[in-house]
Amino acid sequence: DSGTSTGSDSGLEKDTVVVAALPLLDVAALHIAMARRMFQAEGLTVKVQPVAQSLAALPALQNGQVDVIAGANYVTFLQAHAQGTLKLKIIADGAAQAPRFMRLLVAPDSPIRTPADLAGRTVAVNILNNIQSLTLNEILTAEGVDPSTVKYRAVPFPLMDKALAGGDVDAVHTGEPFGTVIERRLKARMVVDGGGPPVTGLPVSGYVSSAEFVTKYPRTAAAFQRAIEKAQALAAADRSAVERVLPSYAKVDEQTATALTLPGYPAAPDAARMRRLIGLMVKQGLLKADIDPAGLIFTPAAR
Amino acid sequence: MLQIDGLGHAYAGHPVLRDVDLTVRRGELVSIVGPSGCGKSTLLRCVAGLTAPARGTIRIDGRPVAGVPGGLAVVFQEYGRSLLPWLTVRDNVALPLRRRGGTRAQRRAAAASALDAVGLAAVAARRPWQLSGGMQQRVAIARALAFRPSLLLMDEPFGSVDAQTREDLEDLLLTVRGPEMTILFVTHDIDESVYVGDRVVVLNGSPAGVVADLPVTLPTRGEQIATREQAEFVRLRAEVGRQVRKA
Amino acid sequence: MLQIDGLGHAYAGHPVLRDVDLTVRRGELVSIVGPSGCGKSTLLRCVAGLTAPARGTIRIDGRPVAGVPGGLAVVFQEYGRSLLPWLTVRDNVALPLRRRGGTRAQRRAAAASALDAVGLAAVAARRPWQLSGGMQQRVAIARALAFRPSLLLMDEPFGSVDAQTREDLEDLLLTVRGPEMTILFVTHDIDESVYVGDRVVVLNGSPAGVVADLPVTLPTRGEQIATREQAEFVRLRAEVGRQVRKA
Amino acid sequence: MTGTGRIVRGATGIAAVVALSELLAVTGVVPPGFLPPASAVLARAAHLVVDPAFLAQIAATVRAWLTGLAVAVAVGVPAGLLIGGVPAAGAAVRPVLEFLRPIPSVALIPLVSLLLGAGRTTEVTLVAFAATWPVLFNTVYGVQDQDPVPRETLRVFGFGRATVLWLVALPAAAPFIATGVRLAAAVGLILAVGTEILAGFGDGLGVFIAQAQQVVDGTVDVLAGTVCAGVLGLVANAVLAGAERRLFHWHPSQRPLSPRPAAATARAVRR
Amino acid sequence: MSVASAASRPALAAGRLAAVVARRWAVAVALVAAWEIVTRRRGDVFFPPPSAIVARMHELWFSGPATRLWLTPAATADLLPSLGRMAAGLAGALLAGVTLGVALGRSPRTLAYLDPLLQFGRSVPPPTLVPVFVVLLHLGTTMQVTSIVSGAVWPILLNAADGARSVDPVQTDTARVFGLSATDRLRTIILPSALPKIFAGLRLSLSLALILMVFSEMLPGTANGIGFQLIDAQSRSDLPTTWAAVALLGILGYLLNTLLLGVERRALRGHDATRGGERP
Ligand SMILES: Nc1ncnc2c1ncn2[C@@H]1O[C@H](COP(=O)(O)OP(=O)(O)OP(=O)(O)O)[C@@H](O)[C@H]1O
Ligand SMILES: Nc1ncnc2c1ncn2[C@@H]1O[C@H](COP(=O)(O)OP(=O)(O)OP(=O)(O)O)[C@@H](O)[C@H]1O
Ligand SMILES: [Mg+2]
Ligand SMILES: [Mg+2]
Repeated sequence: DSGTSTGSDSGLEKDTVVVAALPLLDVAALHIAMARRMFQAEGLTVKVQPVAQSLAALPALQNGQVDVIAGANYVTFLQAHAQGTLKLKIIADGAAQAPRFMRLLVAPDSPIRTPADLAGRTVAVNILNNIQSLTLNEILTAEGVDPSTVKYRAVPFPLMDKALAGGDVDAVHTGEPFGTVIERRLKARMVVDGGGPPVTGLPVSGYVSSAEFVTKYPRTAAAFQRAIEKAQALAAADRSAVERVLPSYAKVDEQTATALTLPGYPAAPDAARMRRLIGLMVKQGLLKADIDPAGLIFTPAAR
Repeated sequence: MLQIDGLGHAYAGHPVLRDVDLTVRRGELVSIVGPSGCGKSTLLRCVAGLTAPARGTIRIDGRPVAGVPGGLAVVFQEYGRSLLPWLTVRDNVALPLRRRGGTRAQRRAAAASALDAVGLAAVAARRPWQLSGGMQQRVAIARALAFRPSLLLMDEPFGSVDAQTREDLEDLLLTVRGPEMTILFVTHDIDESVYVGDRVVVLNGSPAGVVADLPVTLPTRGEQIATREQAEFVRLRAEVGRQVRKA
Repeated sequence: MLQIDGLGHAYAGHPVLRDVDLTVRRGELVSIVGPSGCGKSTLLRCVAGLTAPARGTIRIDGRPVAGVPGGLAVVFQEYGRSLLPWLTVRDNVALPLRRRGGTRAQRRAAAASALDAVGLAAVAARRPWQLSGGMQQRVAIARALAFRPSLLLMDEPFGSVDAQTREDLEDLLLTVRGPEMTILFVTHDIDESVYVGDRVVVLNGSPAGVVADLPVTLPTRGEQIATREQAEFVRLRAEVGRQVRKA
Repeated sequence: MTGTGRIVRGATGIAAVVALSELLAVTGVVPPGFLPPASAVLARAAHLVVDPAFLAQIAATVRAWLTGLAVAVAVGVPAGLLIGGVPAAGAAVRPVLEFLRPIPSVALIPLVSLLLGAGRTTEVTLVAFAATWPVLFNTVYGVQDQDPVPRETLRVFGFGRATVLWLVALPAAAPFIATGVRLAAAVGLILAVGTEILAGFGDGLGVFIAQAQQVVDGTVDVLAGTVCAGVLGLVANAVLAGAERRLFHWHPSQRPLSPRPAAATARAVRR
Repeated sequence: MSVASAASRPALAAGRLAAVVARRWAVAVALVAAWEIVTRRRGDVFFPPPSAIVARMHELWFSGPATRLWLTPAATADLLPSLGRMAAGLAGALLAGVTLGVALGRSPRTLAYLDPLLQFGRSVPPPTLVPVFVVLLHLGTTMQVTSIVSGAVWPILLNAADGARSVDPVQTDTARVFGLSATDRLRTIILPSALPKIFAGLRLSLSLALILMVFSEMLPGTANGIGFQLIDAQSRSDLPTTWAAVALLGILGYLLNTLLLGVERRALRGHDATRGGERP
């Protein structure tokens, strides 16, 4: 039950928002906003439901068991939108690619030294045909390497160190905090900066909901958006704010928290950057047709 | 009461019974003898409605048998397997009585008295597999008798008990039978067939048919030694023996 | 050859056998009779090493029995269940012969001749469950005989066969026995116990013990009618009967 | 074998395996740092089971599991009796069942959650779906592979098909059905935890594991959770096996393999 | 046994066949029809009508050239590896399950030592073992087959143990009396009498193996197979493909099961024919 008590005093349709959240760096803003009572300031109570994969929360979103998915992977959710399984509304941006946020690592004694050496090699990515291969393909193309010569294998982030050390894959394409941990533990070497140009700034994940929700509860959605955007700004500006919340929800120890590379925390969803992502997806066959991002981004009616 | 006409049966092409005709009046006790494997059990299975005969008809009280007729009890040759191992001896005997209605207590009382009649009152609370072969067989007999069937089929029911008990059971059978209970009694013991039967029917041949149907007319009945000493008894058993033996 | 001393057994607290003493010489055929449920099968199970007796010792050729002795064959009272339904009759008979070595062909030949001896040559290729009760029992007998055991235990082996076949099998047993085959023969038929046995041992009482051990000394042997007419035979069977009956 | 003897032997077996895995870690057969040693996992599990928050997760899983199992038995046994005992019914529903059965519950998770919502109902449904098959099929086989003589005996006494099914076929098949229930219990637990892991939503042991799977060095928690799942299965099996021993003491499988006289019987004879 | 005249026999046989087919499939056909109607009415993207699923299956896997049995390259690239893994896993489960099961069924002592471990093992959800697999085994076929075996072995093992334990005591006594060797005892008594139960277990394991095949294709390092297709389609929200894969798994399961039933009927031919359902 997602709390339908009406918040008449604050002018909200309802004052409780249930958020399905992943234990990722991407959702630091959610936890900052909670820690700093930013939702309360908007008259909102936020309940967090932990979830392990963003797509797993989709049925719950559809059934009204949750209102917002925090850390929703854009590639996945754009595909769901294109297939008609969800009328996607992006309430706020979560994480964007930043240099070294993702990186391709190899064992210290690996013969792979340059992107060109990746031809014919197996590379582990978290999920196949998703943001990681999308961005890495783009980078390789820019480097003049044919991405179709790379063999991708799905290995969940936390298992990548084992797969790399066991020699089951030649390289792992990691995200944070796993990249930092693997570099430290295996003395792994970075070959490609997965967040470098030309994909820097590309949106990765966000706070999404459904068209039904924002139509039914526009003011609640707007209040939520305001709080997250404030927290996003804080996260982008003050690294320590992020470091403080990480240990509590992402099980990252403080030492790692200070060492790892943070993603970009864009202040608000941006149609232009979104259009670039959609363009890449269409180019690499992850989407059949173009989508106009403008309609996806939730913009509250002026008060 | 029971009328069998032109009964024939075969298992997977092997003919077993051919043209069996037999009429049994209500309350009659008919002994059936014949060499091992000639088809006696098959005949009983057909009458019990467990095996559909390949040809011929069986009528009970004028109605053709289709399925198991009512008021029937059978003592199987595989007596041991016909008892339910998860029930006590008493409950095994009481089980069919559910069909007769009555309270649980009444059923148990009836079971107890039937077990008493076959000399097994002491083991009523045990399980069938804790009994000796002969005791199991007597449990199966007690179950059939407690049911007070109108048609009772017994397939070699006294095969596993000692001579003394066997005589006691033979006499018990003669006591419990009444004008309402018709009995087909398959046995290998020729003396026994004459001793208990009103008629002795001999099956023989391959496929088997009725080769003799001998009425038993003994002046005295029900006293073992005296009965078996009668001239008529000796004549009959010799005649039955001859019929069974002729190939 | 077989020496039983002070044997006693109980099932879960119910005493069955007490102080059974019995000595059997090599090549002897000892009939064992007694009322139903007195413990005959239990005695055989102990000798076969299938049940460890609660007390007393069993020696075969001087060695105490621990486990199943070699060269043993048993015809179980539950003959039907002792046959393997997934093997043909012939294979059932041939099964124990593997222990005897020999080629497959030799084993089959031995099985075939044993089946012939019990009159079942025609059904060698069928499965046990396609046979009548009496036929199954004869298969079990054929299996034991084909094995040529040095110790043969038979538990009511002729209980399910007709009179003629029974006499044939009794005579078969007398033919195949030899100076090397010791036989314990449990039966309910007092005539039979005297007819086939060199001695008749009567078990009785509760718990049961040996109440009589009667040597059979018949001038003629092996011809059914003549044998049974001898005065000695008549005397013996009366004596055995008395011993079985006394409570 | 006495109950204590069984427990001692079982404990010996477990101890041997724990010692072996510890040895693997110490001798470096398994590269250190990648797999936590058994001692660390057990210590973590011991720590977790006294944590009320974790116990609440376990309780949530157990509730869903037992409910699903109950549904499976309630559906599987009667359906199995019908299919095994009434050939016509069996022939009619077999194709549908045979088609449904191999459909992986894994694939059904998103679809069922769409219909029933992500949470308990979905979990219970999937547990019931997976757990029904072992119960159903063992019932069918149990009914079909039994001695016909007892059934014929009751038919002869004039009992109808349904009564015979109830009075003979069911008890005779019961030991085998019980094996089906034991299989179903394990499958059901796997499905309960597995659904939670894959749906990764709400609460329960599986959600705990799924969360741990997402983070750095979560393996200790994953394996500690796994140990808890295994112990749950162990307990369930012990309970079911104990019930079987009490209920089916008449069955050959529950009688001792080679009857040996108990001390008590020997004493009785002496008296 | 009814006696039909020679002339009417073929007609009779055809009629009977039709009746059998009708009886067998009536329920199934009715259900599919109902499904089609309901899904067409509702028009829900999550629940495409069966006709759409069939069309998708055809397009994905069965629209290839006749020379390749109408299989598309995608079908051979996904179906064959999947089936291979499953067959290997099932064979391993059968071997391990029967061996261990019979041993445990006949030896209460071994059972006492191993029982808790086995009960523990079979309650462990396979997804939680992935980290262990990744460390101990190599990504790919080894890991996949191991995971199938470790999940599918239990029904066979438990049922084999059960079957081996409930051999008729008179039969075991017979074997002991005639001094049958351990192998003979196993071959002629224990295995045959446990066989019906082993088959019951095998049929459960078969469908488990199919499920585990899907699971094994979610393991790290996979890049082909029906399960992989399914998971990939799910992550792309490609519902027609998801459903097509589910249906294909159902059909595969049905075919494999029919095959197994045939084997079973042959294997149990010698068993007491009076068993197996009611007699006429
Ligand atoms: N497995 C068992 N558990 C408990 N009691 C048993 C068991 N087997 C036999 N008994 C009991 O032991 C006694 C002797 O049985 P046994 O089978 O030896 O008798 P028997 O002399 O062979 O009888 P019969 O001639 O009827 O076969 C019987 O009272 C029986 O109830
Ligand atoms: N299920 C079966 N399948 C095939 N043949 C069978 C089957 N049951 C019995 N037969 C055969 O039918 C014949 C008659 O069997 P039946 O059991 O009626 O004999 P019976 O007269 O009762 O013999 P017995 O006195 O030995 O019990 C036998 O030759 C037997 O082999
Ligand atoms: Mg018969
Ligand atoms: Mg006996």
